[in-house]
Amino acid sequence: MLPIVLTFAVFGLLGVVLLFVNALLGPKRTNPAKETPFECGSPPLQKDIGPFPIKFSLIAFLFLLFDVEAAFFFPLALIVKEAKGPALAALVVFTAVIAAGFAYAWRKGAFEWE
Amino acid sequence: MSGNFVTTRFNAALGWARKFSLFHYPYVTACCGMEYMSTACAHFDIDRFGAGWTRFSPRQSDLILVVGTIPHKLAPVLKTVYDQMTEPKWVIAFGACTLSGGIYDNYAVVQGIDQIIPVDIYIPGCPPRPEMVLDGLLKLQQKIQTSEPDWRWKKKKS
Amino acid sequence: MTTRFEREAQPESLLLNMGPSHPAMHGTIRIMLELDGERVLSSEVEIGYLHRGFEKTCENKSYFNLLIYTDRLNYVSPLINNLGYVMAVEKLCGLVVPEKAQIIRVLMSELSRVSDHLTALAAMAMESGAFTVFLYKMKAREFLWDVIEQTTGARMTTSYIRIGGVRADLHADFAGACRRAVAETHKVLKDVHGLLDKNKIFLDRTRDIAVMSRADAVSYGWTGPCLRSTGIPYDIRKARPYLLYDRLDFEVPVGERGDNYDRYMVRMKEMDQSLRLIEQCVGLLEKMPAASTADGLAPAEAIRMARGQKPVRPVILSPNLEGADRTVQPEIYAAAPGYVLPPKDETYTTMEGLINHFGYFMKGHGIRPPRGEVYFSVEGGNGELGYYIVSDGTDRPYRLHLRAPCFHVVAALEQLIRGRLIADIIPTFGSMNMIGGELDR
Amino acid sequence: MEEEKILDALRQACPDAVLSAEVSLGDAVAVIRGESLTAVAEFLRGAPLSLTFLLDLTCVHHPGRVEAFEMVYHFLSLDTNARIRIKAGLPAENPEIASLTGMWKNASWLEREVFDMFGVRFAGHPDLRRLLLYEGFEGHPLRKDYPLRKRQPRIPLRKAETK
Repeated sequence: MLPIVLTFAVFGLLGVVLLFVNALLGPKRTNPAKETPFECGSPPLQKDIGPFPIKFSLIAFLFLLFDVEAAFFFPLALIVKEAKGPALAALVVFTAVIAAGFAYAWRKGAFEWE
Repeated sequence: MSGNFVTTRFNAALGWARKFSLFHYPYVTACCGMEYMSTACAHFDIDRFGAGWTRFSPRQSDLILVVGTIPHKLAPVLKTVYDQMTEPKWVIAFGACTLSGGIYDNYAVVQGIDQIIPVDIYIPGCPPRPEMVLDGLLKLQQKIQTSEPDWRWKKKKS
Repeated sequence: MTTRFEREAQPESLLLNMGPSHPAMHGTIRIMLELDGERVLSSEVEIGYLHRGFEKTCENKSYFNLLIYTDRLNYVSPLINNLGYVMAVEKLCGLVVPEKAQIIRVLMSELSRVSDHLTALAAMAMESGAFTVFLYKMKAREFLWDVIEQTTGARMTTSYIRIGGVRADLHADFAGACRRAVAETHKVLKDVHGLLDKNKIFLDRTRDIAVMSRADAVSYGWTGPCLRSTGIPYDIRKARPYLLYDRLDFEVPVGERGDNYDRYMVRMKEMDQSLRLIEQCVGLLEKMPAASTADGLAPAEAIRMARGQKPVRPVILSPNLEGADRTVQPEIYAAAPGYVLPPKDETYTTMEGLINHFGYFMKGHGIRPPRGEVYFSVEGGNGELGYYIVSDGTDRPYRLHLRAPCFHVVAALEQLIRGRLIADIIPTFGSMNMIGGELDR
Repeated sequence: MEEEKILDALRQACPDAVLSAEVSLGDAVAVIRGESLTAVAEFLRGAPLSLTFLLDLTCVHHPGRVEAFEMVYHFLSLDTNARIRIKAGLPAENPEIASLTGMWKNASWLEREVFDMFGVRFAGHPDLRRLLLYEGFEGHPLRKDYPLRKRQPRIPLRKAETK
């Protein structure tokens, strides 16, 4: 059990340290230009950016859903050959649910950009 | 006295870390850009010195490579991009036009970008050969290593 | 002063800058976009961010000195700019250049044209995501620049083609070096054809996007690869042949739909034609009798001998040196004392040579073409590169205007990107091969 | 030669507009009156000559002459490969000429550049503003009376101190 705890501790600590070492070491010098948004060096044309069209958030949700599930498929792919009985059932149900969601989204036209 | 030894070792380590992980912002405008392409590509490969990572946003770059002529119309843009860069930041003036306006001594061109932003390393040449550019980069790395790196905690102390 | 663009923008659309300092904008163009989500409703292109006062500076420089400014116009194919300017002045003065100098000029401008198209397509491919193509093409360009450097002394800003001829003779193994470079470039072109021609991503981003109709292309004054991509086979090297383009055989590749893909494909095919031209020129050069160097000691040998005793035979100058010696010079320079530097050994041994040499560079004396005006154009990397020179008899041009081909091509950008997505701006702008130095002069 | 034919056709078509027309160094050159530019351009674009390509448009400043600004137009025909240079003189004070943006699309930028560099106004141009220089710039640099090194910086320049 110890090696697992050790690795989690070391890498967890490393992650946190690396996150904050920049804030600790970097010299803090600001100026008015640094506060304005970066627009390729020219003065921003619009002070307040208005609301974004909804289709951007739709694409973000779809990506979030299907990308995370794709990540789950990798371990499943390893055991698909020797999966029998309940493992196979879980695998099939998992895939079916995702496929149903995907088909529904496709038919509703969520993937069309216009 | 031991405090002194710790800080010098720490400064050396900090300088070493900063000099070999330079993210550069290629502020390319004119003919030197062609020579910058040769320097950044496979033949002369700027990546061998740790500075190969090209970032096109001042928010993620520590070194701005001002490459090519800077006319007066472009001066405020260069000033804005320089101001928006994260600290600590360095500037390399690449090519004769950035040093002194080069062959364009007329109404349109800024006679040297040190009239706009403070410059660390000047690379002469019109355009400078890729080897000269790499030499300039080495000089900047040496400057980063030897100069006194300023970090926030130290300022509060002194 | 609010621009037309800001006045006409609807309130609810997003205004965004694709500003001068942007990786795909080659650093010198600002596009103010009016967006509805990703779609571009209207835009305004603002240029002039690399205006370096070329035309005003040329009015204060002598004909000889302003050659260096012509290198830095279209800095991707500098030798073609030299050629355009020099031939305009020669047309004004009525100079005729010897045969060998003409061959070298065609050879050098074709090498420069291939490196122009290589850089243009490398930038276009990298900006649409194909970074490997960028590295391959930059490797190919290094081979070509090696050949150019061995001959002219500089990789890019060469000022090699002078008024009346060429600066230096070719070195001994030029043919071999040229053939090796051409072979390497052919290999890289084959790789890039394989990478991009049928690449689904590249096709989706460039096929039928930013289509330019022939009528619009003519109305915008498009010339060069962009005009030929719409199907009009207009090429100055065929329409008004100069140098020996009428004697060399090459085709003019033509696209059919005038979209980004055709602009890419026309430039790729044009590179093959230019490489063919280079091989023909190298063949012509080999048939010419070798440069008859006078018998004498080579410079290095003379120095070694000089340590021992006085040099016994005259020392010959290495052909690459300024002006070359009396025997090689007539092949690469026209015999026009007023307009051409005297050969080096004449300058150091005879009084007239010294006076000629001195007068050539003195303020107010140098090259003084007759009063009058001339317009001469060559086929540059982006199209018709024309020089309009008004001379008032002094040694400085009264007015020098450059007809910049990519000025007219970029003028159509606003129309091409209206109604398209933001991502389409990048390949469209890349396929135009906008060069800041030539656009803003 | 064919340059002669083009010039003769032009002389017949608009006799009062053409002041002089001759072949210089192999190029057909015609000097016309500033007011009749649109008519001449219409004729050149028309059927017989079909010079449908506006190759270039620029201006030359002769401070000494009565007609201080001389506009220079180059036209090209893609099918007959013929070229012609049209020159039109303009007075020194507020030079003004008809704009060709109605007939050619690239005239818009070309004319904006000539306005920027010389101060020649173009009647009928939809959006006549500076093209290459910036708003705060006073004067027109390509005029002969504008000094070469008179710079007008857009932001205050700092004293360059060695860092």
